[in-house]
Formats: sequence, C-alpha cells, structure tokens
Amino acid sequence: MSVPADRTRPKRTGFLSAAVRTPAFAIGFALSAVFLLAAVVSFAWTPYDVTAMNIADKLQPPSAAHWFGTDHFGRDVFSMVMVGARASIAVALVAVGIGVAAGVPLGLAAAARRGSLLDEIIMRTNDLVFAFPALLMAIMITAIFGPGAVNAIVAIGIFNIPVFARLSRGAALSIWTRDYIMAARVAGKKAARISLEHILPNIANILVVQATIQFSLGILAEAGLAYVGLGTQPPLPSWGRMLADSQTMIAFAPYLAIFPGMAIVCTVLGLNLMGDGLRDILDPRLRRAR
Amino acid sequence: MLLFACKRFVSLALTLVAASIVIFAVTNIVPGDPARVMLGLDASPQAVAALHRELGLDQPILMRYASWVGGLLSGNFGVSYTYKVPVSQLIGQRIWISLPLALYALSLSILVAFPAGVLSASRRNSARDVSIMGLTQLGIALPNFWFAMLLVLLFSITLHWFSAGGFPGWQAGFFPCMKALTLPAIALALPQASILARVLRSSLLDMLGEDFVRTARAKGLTRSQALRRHALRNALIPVLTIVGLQFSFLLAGAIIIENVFYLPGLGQLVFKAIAQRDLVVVQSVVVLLVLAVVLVTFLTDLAYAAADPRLRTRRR
Amino acid sequence: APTSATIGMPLEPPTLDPTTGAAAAIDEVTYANIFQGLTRFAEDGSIEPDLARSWDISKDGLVYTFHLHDGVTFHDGSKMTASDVKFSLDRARGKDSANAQKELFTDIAKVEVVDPLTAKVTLSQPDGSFLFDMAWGDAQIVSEKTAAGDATHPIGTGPFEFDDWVRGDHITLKRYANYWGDPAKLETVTFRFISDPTAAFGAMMSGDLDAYPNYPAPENLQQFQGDPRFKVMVGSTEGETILAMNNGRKPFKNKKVREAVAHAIDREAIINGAYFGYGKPIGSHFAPQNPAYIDLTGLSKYDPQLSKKLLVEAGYPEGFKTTLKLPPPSYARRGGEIVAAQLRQVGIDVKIVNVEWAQWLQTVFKDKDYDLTIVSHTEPMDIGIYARDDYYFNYHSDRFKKIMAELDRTTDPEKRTELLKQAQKRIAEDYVNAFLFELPKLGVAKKNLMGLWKNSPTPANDLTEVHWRN
Amino acid sequence: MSKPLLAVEHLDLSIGDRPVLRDVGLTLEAGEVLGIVGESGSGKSMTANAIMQLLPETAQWTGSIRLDGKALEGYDEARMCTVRGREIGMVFQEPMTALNPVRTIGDQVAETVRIHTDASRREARDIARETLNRVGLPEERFSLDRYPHDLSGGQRQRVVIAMAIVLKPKLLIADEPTTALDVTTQANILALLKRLVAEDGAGLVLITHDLAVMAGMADRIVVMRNGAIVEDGRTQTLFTTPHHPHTKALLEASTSAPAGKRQLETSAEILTVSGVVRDYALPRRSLFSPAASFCAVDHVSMALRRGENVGLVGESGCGKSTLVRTILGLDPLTTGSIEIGGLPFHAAGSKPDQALRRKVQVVFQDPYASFDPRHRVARLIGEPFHLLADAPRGKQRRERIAAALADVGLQPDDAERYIHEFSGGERQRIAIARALIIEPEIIVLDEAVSALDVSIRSRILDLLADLSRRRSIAYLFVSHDLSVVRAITDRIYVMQAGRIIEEGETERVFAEPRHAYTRSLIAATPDIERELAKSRRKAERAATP
Ligand SMILES: Nc1ncnc2c1ncn2[C@@H]1O[C@H](COP(=O)(O)OP(=O)(O)OP(=O)(O)O)[C@@H](O)[C@H]1O
Ligand SMILES: Nc1ncnc2c1ncn2[C@@H]1O[C@H](COP(=O)(O)OP(=O)(O)OP(=O)(O)O)[C@@H](O)[C@H]1O
Ligand SMILES: [Mg+2]
Ligand SMILES: [Mg+2]
Repeated sequence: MSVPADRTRPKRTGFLSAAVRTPAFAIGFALSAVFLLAAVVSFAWTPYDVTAMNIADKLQPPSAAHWFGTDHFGRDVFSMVMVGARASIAVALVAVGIGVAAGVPLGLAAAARRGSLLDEIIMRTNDLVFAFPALLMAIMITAIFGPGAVNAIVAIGIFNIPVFARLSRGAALSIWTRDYIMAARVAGKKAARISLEHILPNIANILVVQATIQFSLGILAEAGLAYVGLGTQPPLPSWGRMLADSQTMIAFAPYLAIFPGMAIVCTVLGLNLMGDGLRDILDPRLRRAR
Repeated sequence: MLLFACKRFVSLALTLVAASIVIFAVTNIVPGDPARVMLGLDASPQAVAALHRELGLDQPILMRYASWVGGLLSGNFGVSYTYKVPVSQLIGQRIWISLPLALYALSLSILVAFPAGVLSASRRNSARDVSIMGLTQLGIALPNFWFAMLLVLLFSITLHWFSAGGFPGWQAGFFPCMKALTLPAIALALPQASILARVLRSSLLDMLGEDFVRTARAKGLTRSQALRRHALRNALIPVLTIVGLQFSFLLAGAIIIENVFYLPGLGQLVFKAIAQRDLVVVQSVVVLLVLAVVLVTFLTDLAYAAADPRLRTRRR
Repeated sequence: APTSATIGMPLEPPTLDPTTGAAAAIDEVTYANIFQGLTRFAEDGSIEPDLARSWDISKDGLVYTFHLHDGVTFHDGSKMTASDVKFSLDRARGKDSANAQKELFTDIAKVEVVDPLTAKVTLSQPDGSFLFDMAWGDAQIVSEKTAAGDATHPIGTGPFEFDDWVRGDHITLKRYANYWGDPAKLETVTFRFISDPTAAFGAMMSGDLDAYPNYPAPENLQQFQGDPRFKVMVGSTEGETILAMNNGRKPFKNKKVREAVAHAIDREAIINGAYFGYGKPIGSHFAPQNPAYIDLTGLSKYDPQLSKKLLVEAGYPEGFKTTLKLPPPSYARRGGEIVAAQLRQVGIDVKIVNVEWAQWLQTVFKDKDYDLTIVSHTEPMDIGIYARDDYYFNYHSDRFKKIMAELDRTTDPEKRTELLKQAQKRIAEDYVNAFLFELPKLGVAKKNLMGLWKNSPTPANDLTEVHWRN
Repeated sequence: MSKPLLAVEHLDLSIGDRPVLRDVGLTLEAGEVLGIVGESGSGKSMTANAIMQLLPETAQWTGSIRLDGKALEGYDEARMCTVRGREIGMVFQEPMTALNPVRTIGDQVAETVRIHTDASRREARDIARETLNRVGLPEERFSLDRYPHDLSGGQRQRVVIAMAIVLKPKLLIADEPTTALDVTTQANILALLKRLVAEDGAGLVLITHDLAVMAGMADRIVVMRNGAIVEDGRTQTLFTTPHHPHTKALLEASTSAPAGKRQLETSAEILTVSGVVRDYALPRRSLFSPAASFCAVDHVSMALRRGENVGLVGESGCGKSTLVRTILGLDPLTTGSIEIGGLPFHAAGSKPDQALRRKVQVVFQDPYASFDPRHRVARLIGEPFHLLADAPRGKQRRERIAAALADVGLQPDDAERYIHEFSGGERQRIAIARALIIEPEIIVLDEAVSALDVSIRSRILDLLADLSRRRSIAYLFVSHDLSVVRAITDRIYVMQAGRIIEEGETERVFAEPRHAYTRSLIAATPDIERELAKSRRKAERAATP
C-alpha cells in the first residue's frame, strides 16, 4: 500500500546537469580550471626554464618566442605565470585546508556544547584571532619564522580558522534544533557522533561555498604578502611576487604586471563565480524544481 | 540590557588581556635585537649593551610585561625605541590620517554598495543584476595594490588630477586633505564596496522571500516599495556586521595602500616598527587596534539593537 | 625662483642625532645641513676644513690643534666654542657612549680647551685617518646644553635649522638666519619619506617631489632621462656590494671553494639585471673613485669552467647545497636571485632566504649564522673591517692585520696608498668574499634644481648650495 | 441576479511549465462567505494569489477575474497595486512571520492607508487606531507603538486582519487564517472575521482544509483537487449530499474514528512521571535582580500502563513538548523523577539511564524535519539500533528494517530511497517505523498528525490504532486537536500553563468535563455536526420571522 503524494515531491536533479545549467558555475569552473591545468602542466613542461636567467634578453615585449614577454632577468613570463599558478594555488589551498581542518571541528564542538564553557572559550578565542589585524600578524609570523611559502600558508591559514569555526558553529546550531537531531538523541547517540553523522554532512554545502571564497581570498592574501616581500621565495615565481616585482616597471613594461594580474583576477573571479554557482546548485530550495 | 553590557564589558576586558599577552609574547619571540637595529652595522658591543640598559631590555620578561601593561592602564604607552618620542604622540599623529581615511573609504563603500545592492536585488537575474554582480566580482578579485597602482598611473601620472600620494596635514585645510585621501580611499573602498553590495543583495533577497514582504505587497506596495520600506531595514543586520568588520579592517589593514600612497598611517607605523623591532610601538598599537575592533563589535551589537526592536526589549 | 624644495628619501631617520644613531638616514638629513664637524667631506670624498678653520699636527702625529671659526652659533643662539668640541668628543668616546662608531674615537687620549677658539686633541698613537674620521657624521659637534634633545629636536651649527617633523611623513628644515658662513640659498627644505619604489616613481612623475637623490628603482631612470622635466645624476658611493661568504664555515672555509664562487659570478649580468647597468664592477673591497684603487677584477673573471674545476679540486665535484640570506634592499634581493642562478650553473644549489634588516643584523651580522649573504658596505674607507676578528666574515689573516696595523701608524700619503693597495690585493687573493660592484648613487631631480651632490662620499644631502635656476 | 462581487472564470495557471490550476471558476456575492477546501497542494492558495495577482515570477495564467465588474486580467502591475489593499484585503496563514519585525504595528496598519489615500500621517494613525480597536486590540493595551514580537500569535493575526480591512475592501481573502493558532484563538479569530464581513458588507473568500471550520463559517463551498474544482454548492447541501467521490472521501476522513477501542484490563504501570518540574532560566533583567526562571512544566505527575493510549492536550505553549522532552531524557529535570517499568530512568541532577532508553521512542510533528535528508531510509530507520548492545547486523538488520517498513505499510525496497522521495504521510509512517524498530514499550507522539491533512491523518490514525492492538505498546499522544485525541485515546490529561488540571477516561472528560478550562477547550473545538446544526438553526430562525 502506498499513500498518494500529499505534497509535491522535491525533484532532485543530478549535480552535474545542475552544474552545467548554472552559467556562473560553468564559467567559473572553466576559468579556474585553465589555471589549475596550467599549474599541473607546469610540473611536466613549461616553454622555458623559469629559473634560468638570460639577462641579455631582458624586458622583451610579448612576441612569438615569448608569448607574454620576458622579465627583468630575461625569464619567460608565460612560463612564470604557469609555474606561479602552482605557488598561488598551493598556498591558498593549504591555507583553506588548515582553516577547515581546525575550524570546523572547533565550530562543531562549540555548537554541540552550546553555552558551555567550551563554547565560550572557543568563541572568545576566535574573536581574539579575529580582532588582530590579519596582515600585521602575518607579517609578524613571517618575521618569526622567516618568509616562505610554508609560513605564508600558516599565517593565512590561522586567520581562516575563526572563519570556518564561526560559520560551522552557526550552521550547526540551526541543524541542532531539527527534529532529526532529537531523533538521533532519542536513539542514544552522543554529541560527537551526531556531529559527525548528521551535522557535518548537512553543513557541508555552506562550508564548500565558503571554502571557495576563502580560497580566492587566500590567493589575494598571498599576493599581498608577496607585495611586502614575504610569501613564496625565489627562485620559484608566484603571481603575487611577479606583480610586486613588476610594479616599478609598469610604465614601460606593462605586460609584466598585466599577465600575472590577469591570472589572479581570472582565478579569483573564476572561484567566486564557482562559489556563487555552487550555492545555487547546492541550495535545495533552488535546486528542487517546485 | 545593563547586564548584557556588563557581560560584554567583561569579555571585552578579557579579550584585551589575552591580546596583550599574545602580542607581547609574539613581539618578544621575533628574532632581532632592537638595539642592534638602532645602532647598525658597525656598532660596538658596549654601545649595544648601553642601549639595552637604556631601553630596559635587560630586565626579566615578566617585569617588562608588567611595566608595559601598567603603563597602558595609566595611559602611558611608553616611548618609541626608534623615534624616542612617546608612542601616544606617534599614534596621535597617525590616527588623524588612518581614521579619516577609514571613514572616507567606508563612506565611499557604503555609498556605492547600497544603491548597487538594492538595484540588483530589486530585479534578480536581470541584465542589471548580472552586470552589477559581475562588477563586484571583479572588485573583489583585483589585488588592491595593483588597483592602486593603476589609479596612480591614470589619475596622477597621466591626468595629473591628484598627487601620487602623501598627505599635506590638516593645517593645510580640509579639501586638500580630502583630495589627498581620495585615491587611497577609492583603492580601499573598491573591494569593500563589492563585498558589501553582495552581502546586501543576498540579504535583501532572503528578506524578499519573507512572509512580511508578501503581506506588504498585499497591502498594495509595489515591489520596490516593499523592498525599500520592509526588506531593507531587516536586511541591514548582516550588513551592519560587515560594516563593523570593515571599519576595523580599514583602520589597520590599509598597510599596503598606505605604502603605495606613502601615507603615514597607523598601518605603516606598525609595519615599520616591526621591521625596526620597535617593540613598544608594535605592542601598543596592536593592542589599541584590537581594542578598536572589540569596541566596534560592541557598537555594532548596540546598532543591532537599534535596528531590531526584538533585541531592544528582549523578553519583556 | 622658488625658495623651497622637497627631497625624497627612501628611509626615515629614527632620530636626528647623528652622534648617537647609526642610521644613514640621519646623516642624509642632518649632515652639513644641521650639524657640522671639525672637518667635512667634500663631494669628491676629499677632506675639507669645516668648523675648524685650520689645524696643526705635531711632528709625532699625536697632537692635533684645531683653530675654530669665530662667530659660530648653535641654532638656540648660544656660541659654539672649544668646550663644545671637548664635550662632543668626550661624549662620543666616553664609557656610556651610545655612539655607533665608537671606533673612530678609540685613539683619542685626551681633549683640551686651549682657549674658546682652540681645541687640542692628543692621540694615544698616530692615526693616519684621524682628520678623515673627524669628518664623519658621528663626530659632529653638538652643544652640551641641547645634546640630550638632539634625537628629536636637533640643535647644530649648520645653515639650516630643524623646523618640524611629522613622523612617518616628512621633516622640514628652514634657513638659519645667524649662520656663520654663506647663508643657504633655499629658505625651506622638506624631506619626504617614500620607501616604496613605485610610490617614489609616482611622486617624482606627478611632480610632488623636486628631487630624489638616492632613487631606489634604477629601472625607471631611463624614463626620467627621456623626460625633459627631469635630469638623472649617476654618481659614486662608498658602497662595496659583496657576496659575503662565511669563511669560518664549511665549505667556504676552503679557499678553493671561495675562488670557485668568485669565478662563477658574472658581474656584468648582475649589474645589468639588478641595477640596470649602473654600478662599477670591483675586484676587492675598495671604492673605484679612491686614488688608491687598483682594478683587481681580473683575479675573479667570470669563468664557470674554471669554477667547476676548482670545485672538483676542492672535493665538491657534485657541487653542494647552501643558503643565501638576503636583506631587503633591491640590490640584494635582485642580485641574490641572479647570483643564485649563476651558482646553480656550476652546481652549487643555493636556497634563498629573504630576511629583514633586524634579522639580518641578528643572525648574519651578530651571530654569524649564515653561508652566503649579499650586502653593501657603505661606510667610507672600511677595508679595515677585514682585520676585525669578530667580524661576520670570519676572516682571520695575520698578514692582512699587519698591513692594517702599519697603515694606522703611517701618515705619509704615498706610503698609505701603497699599503692600501697591498691590502686590496691581499683580500682579493684570499677570495674572502666575492666582490660584485660599487653601488652607484642614482639621483633624479627636476631639471633646474641645481647644486645637489652627484656622488656620495658619505651618506649626506648637502643642501648648502642647492638652488633653483631660472 | 445582480452582478457578483467576484467572478473567476476559466482560470488556468501554470508555474514554469507545470500546470497548477485548471479551468477554475467561482463567484462570490457581497456579504457572502465562500469557502475553498481541498487537500494540501490542491491549488487553494494559488487561486487566491491569482486573484491578488501576487504570483511567482515564472507563473503564467489565462482566464478572467472580475472584481465588481472590473476585469483584473487587463490590469498592469501598477494598477494592481491600487487594487491590492484597497479593494481586496488579504490575510495569510502564518501570523508569526507575516508582520515586519522592525516596524510598529501602528505603522504597518497605517501604511495601507498612506499608500492608497492622501491621508496625513496623523489621520492615517487615527484610522489605524480605530481599526485596531475594531479587531479587538484596544488602545489601553495595544498602543500603536508596539512591535509585533511582543504580541501573541492570535494578536498578531488580528493586526494582519486590521491591515487587510483598514480601508474596508469589498473583498477579503483569508488563506488558512487560523491553521497556526490553537483552538480557542482560532474560534475568536473566526468570529472576528465573520463579524467584520457582516459589518462592512464585504465578500470573504476563506481557505482552509478544516471542514469543521468550513461548516461553521461558509455560505457556499468549493472543493478543489489537483488544481481543479470538483464540486461546489451551498454548505448544508454539500455536507448532507456530497456528489463527488473526493468530497465524500474528505468528509469521511474528517469524521471517522479508528474502529475498535479496546477495553483495557488494568495492567502494570510502564511509565511513571512523579512531580516533574522543568524551569527555563530567563536572562536577568538587571544586574541585581535574581536570575528569573520560567516554569514550563510545573509539578506534573502522570502514569501510563502497558498498552494504554493516553492523550495529553492543552493549548499551544502550555508545556506539552517540554514535558515530552523530559520524558525522553532529552531535557534535564529541575525536580522530580521519571521511572520506566518501575526502574529509575531519569531524575533531577542525574543523566538518563541509557539502558532504559530503548523502551521509549518518539514520533515528531513535522514529517519534513524529522529526517536527515542525506541518509537513506534504511539508515534512518536503523538509527535506534544504536541503543541495543547486540544490534542486528547485515542480513538480519535488513530483515528487521523490511519488517518495520511492512508494519507501517511500506515496501521493503523503500529502504533504499532517500527521504525527500516520500510524501508527508509516507514520511510519518517511516517515523513510526523508526520508533517501532527496537520494539519499545512506549511511543510518544508529539503532534504526530497535526501537520497532515485530513485524509492522510485518518489513515495514520488507523495505522496507529492497529499497531497498538497488535503490539500492546503504550502511546502518549500529545496534541492540541481534541477531536483527534478523542478518537484514539483511552485516557487523557489536560494541561494548562505547565500543570495538569484534569485527568480521566477520555469519554468521561469529553462528556462531563470538570474543569472550566477543559470545558472551554472542548467548546472551541470545531465539530462538523455541531456547526452544521448551528447554522441550520440560524437559517431556520431567519426563515421564520
Ligand atoms: N512558487 C511556486 N513555484 C512552483 N510551484 C508552486 C509554487 N507554489 C506552489 N506551487 C505548486 O502549486 C500547487 C498548488 O499550490 P497551493 O499553494 O495553491 O496549494 P494549497 O492548496 O494552498 O495547499 P496548502 O493547503 O498546503 O496550502 C502545488 O502543487 C504546489 O506545489
Ligand atoms: N528554551 C526555552 N527557554 C525559555 N522558555 C522556553 C524554552 N522552550 C520553551 N519555552 C517556553 O515553555 C513553554 C512551553 O513550551 P512547549 O514547547 O513545551 O509548549 P507546547 O505545549 O508544546 O506548545 P505547542 O503546542 O505550541 O507545541 C512556552 O511558553 C515556551 O515559550
Ligand atoms: Mg496554501
Ligand atoms: Mg509542542
């Protein structure tokens, strides 16, 4: 025996087809994929060796030999943009990873023990980290540990933690009020288990969207650190450092700034669009054809 | 409400204490001896030792923390190692650039973001919405120093409308100062405005789906009337949070922009002080900035209450 | 014609007392403008009388009697007398002295006031460079009454007096009405601190600055040269830019390795890449504009093959790994990248570590915890540092020390020149460091701003003669 | 026959490419109440929204809508804005969210006036004041400056009604205006609506799925199903002689009681609640006043015997759910204790006993919120196995799940589907299966059928009755709907403001309630027979002068 549908059943469509039908996502994905691909390919092949200098060939404008021209050391900018994608993407990715890995469990724990001392401590610590001027602290961190990709990651990652902790706490709190959480509690499940089985999967949407946003912020932050001379260190280029290095030459060799600049803009734009698209795709209210 | 304020106050105080410990610890871990930095390459060991004594760097660390915090509490921020003038005087000079700049940028950002957010929310997915949102995406994606550089290239070097940077000082008059702050404020405001517009839009869209907007429409309000009279004020709450955070960010986070436009703001002060190991300045300014953030958060909470009567008379 | 000028500077002086602070930026503001010494450097690096009208030197070279100008007043109105000289020198060499260049005064045994206009300085041993030493900014004459406040409000005897200092932004000086010599041509001078090279470019291009005597971005000079509003001044400094090697550490303990490094380096490429072609190659630690200079670059010609061979001989056929610590200036950061690339060509795998000045001073300079570093030694005539045991090169050579000891004792110019040449050769042949190039002084100014120094024998912006041409 | 006030003809509506309304036609005279009934999703709200032309952006429609002879289908958006609020007023279902939380009630009522007339702010406020008085929010207690958040649901609904009628529109549309309210409030609001329509001589379109409400309110009724009107007629006729099978089914479902209540021999007590108090701490009002607390459950004692069906009734907010949560061991007790099968389960200051937990399970009100949307049904139903030390695994587990599904009338292969693939009724069955799977002795049903519409509700009730007969499980049946409780329980407790005020055999309590509050509850509960009889009498009185 079955009961006739008393409400329209939400029609769930496949993620892929939804993704294709969401132009923001498709464009964003394509944009970021180009650079991701460039980063991957650069491990195997670049038109020129990015560490080899050829001072005699310096500051060549774009040409058939050097599509994006050469920099002040005569290095091929196209190859540098390819390899630079590696550093920029890796820094941002790992920094987001740190934020998620540390922030989400903290947020979940705080939500599970809402109002407890633990919650209070976690949230106040978050506030504290939030209250520090991020760039200044990043500078101090790199002053302590020395500049470099790893330390840039740590510096950016630390400031990702409260973002994810807050977000997951807030989202988890609203899930904790759902009846199915009550049902799980009636089934005798403990808070940690409920967090893992029910809360986490249900806040994953929001986390994914935020992760794309933090990822693009990470790329910008790496650029900012590179600008003040921290961030990834030579000889391997990063987009941020390329931009920083090229600024004094912008008036006579604008292509030096334009290409890495465009790379950053396109990747960040791509990621933001992807985030927007993901939100539309993952939001059940929008995804269900009602 | 009083209790709420008291609680907030205690947590504020605790935050500051924690912040002071963290910042003191961090500055003292940072390798590099302030005396060395001050005396330079060929300084003799005696000179360095003498300077150590003068700066009080030979005392045990707890003593130094205690005397620093004691000083803070009595309003004495200490004396800059490098400049040899009271830190409060340095801050006093810088704040008159950082604060107006932050306010200027924030106003620009709000002035741009509000119409943009409202315009795009009022016609979701229209060409207008899509283009405004596209622009905001771009605004977020542009690295700010790069954008600042382009502004200088266009407006000062090519067009000569603005000077490339610097600050004439308030004694030069209001308008020259505002003019000097214009390009930096634009550079700072662009990403902030973009973020704000996006938040406002999505918050408005959320509100437009609320029942009370439907009720308003049933009363005969047009879509845009309903948006302006009913959705907007409710949508302000998340927007306020962002505005609060942006303000504190602008106060201290403008380092890069201050650098590009050689503005002697607070960000520059700390940035240079870190490089020169002027620990007193770093510590005091950072604590002050933390205080500013915490206070601004506190004020946004109060602003919430003003915007939302439910919080004003909680459980009457 | 205008009577004021705005001068750009990359770094802000922390204080304004050259006798207690080390920063070059202090001298760049105060030298010859606010403070004056017994002697002074001229633009070409020679020593001229300043507050001391003339002097007598005793036969044994131990007693210097300085005759001071009459009518010299400090900016607070008080008269400058021999007792100020005594005060200044005693303060600088005293036990509690915070003078950064205390070495300059170690030979002084006593200072006496003969009469208000005559001061007598007795040395403990003859010092051939004493008059030279007295020209340093660190040896300038301050007033006993106001010395304590000089850090924030300097009171000197120069043609300009301190007016205002907006920290982080600018310092203004104004013409001192009761100056004892020829009055300055400009009424006010503003020093504006712009460290960011792009910002400096923007500030010059937009006309905010009248001059930038130590312009930080050589890559832009071409543009200024092509612009009729500006002139570019390329001069010399006392800055020997070197790739310093830790002689006390493996593998650089081995002279063969150091020699290999020296031959692996292509100076032309470095000057081209890091300084856009400005700068003179050097083969030892000595300024080319100095009369005693000899060109020793031939000892360390660019020859990667030879370099590889030397590495094999030294026992490193596969090369080795090492680190290169780089302080912030762009000559170091950019030069470092090129050096690293060149060393990689001969099999030396160089890891670059960028450090701040504070860290550089701590880890490299004080703790000597480094393999390689690049830095410019901007003090005039500083070859003596190679004789210092505690110096960060970890270079210990008795032969070199002997030359230096002899130099100190010698006052005869000829003989001194000879000794200096020996000294240059000694360190070049020991391949103590790889000597890269002499840092140029690159200045940019508006076309009709006249009288700026082209060269930089000491960090200074002497504005006494600066004026606008109509 | 005079020109009708509202005439809708051949209304077809689709949203996106999905047809929602088909050939809907209805008419309404001034002073008349037209009821629209139908299952959830049958298109009642869409019909109302089409009249207001407040439709989703993707909606397209054809047909004619005439208000007082004016063809609204020809009106553009700007002109519709002059009609809405002035000529048609609308009242929505959800009073808690229908008002803007950040504006005063006076403002919101006056806004309707200010938009449509050129009344000054003062005048508008005066009119608003008058209207609020009219809807029973007198000046002394409800100043114009109050904000919605400190009004109760019923009071808010009055404000919404005031907003709708302030300009005395000719047509008032009320879309389920009382569904979210408890019975007593519902009765008041309905009476208010009726009075206002009579006073202003307006027409009222009343939408509800509660036939009992309809019986008392409507002059004529249309029955909708799947976007079309299947029957329409005068109320009396429709109730006495329904034609369409769907109408018959609806009527049947709303009057049916599950057959065969057993006569219980007195068995052992399985659940004993003694002296339970649950305080909620309230935020302090000032620093120095003692921490205030709100006593949601106040010294409640109750008992359930093995296999007994016990009802717990009381109006919204009286503390029913709170009590349920303490019984389930989800909320701490302030004082008192709870025993299961004579063993201490949960007491003040101690954690609930995990081992006894398996004896009590629960079914919640909202079938949509009760399940994690990301898990398959098998996993959802199997969740309580967590309580068993020797939980079945593998094949055995699958069999148990299949059996539980079969118990509630679902297919074994439903175990592999996701919860969103089920209707509300099916979901509630799954919830019952989840409660049954570890064979508890008590099942608490907190408003378990309130969210379902009548036909489905009756089927769930049948299922529950059937299970209780077969398994001798004790039910604690929590509801504010007395007719449902009456149909299924043996004994009831009546709760008011946290206290149990009356207790007894269900029939006895309904037949001769002892407490005044119980009496008022019963009186306020709409009952089709009673309502029909009442309106018949009224009609007769009117006919015989
Ligand atoms: N915004 C919308 N977009 C698409 N379809 C919708 C929308 N709103 C309602 N529907 C569909 O229109 C149909 C009629 O809905 P309507 O709201 O009129 O039902 P109802 O009879 O009022 O039900 P209920 O008693 O639950 O309120 C339903 O099948 C519903 O799924
Ligand atoms: N967390 C809480 N803090 C303070 N008061 C609360 C809390 N939860 C519920 N209350 C109050 O306790 C009372 C009882 O609430 P409860 O949910 O038990 O009512 P109910 O009888 O189940 O009502 P309904 O029929 O609407 O579900 C209400 O007045 C409610 O406002
Ligand atoms: Mg409806
Ligand atoms: Mg309840």
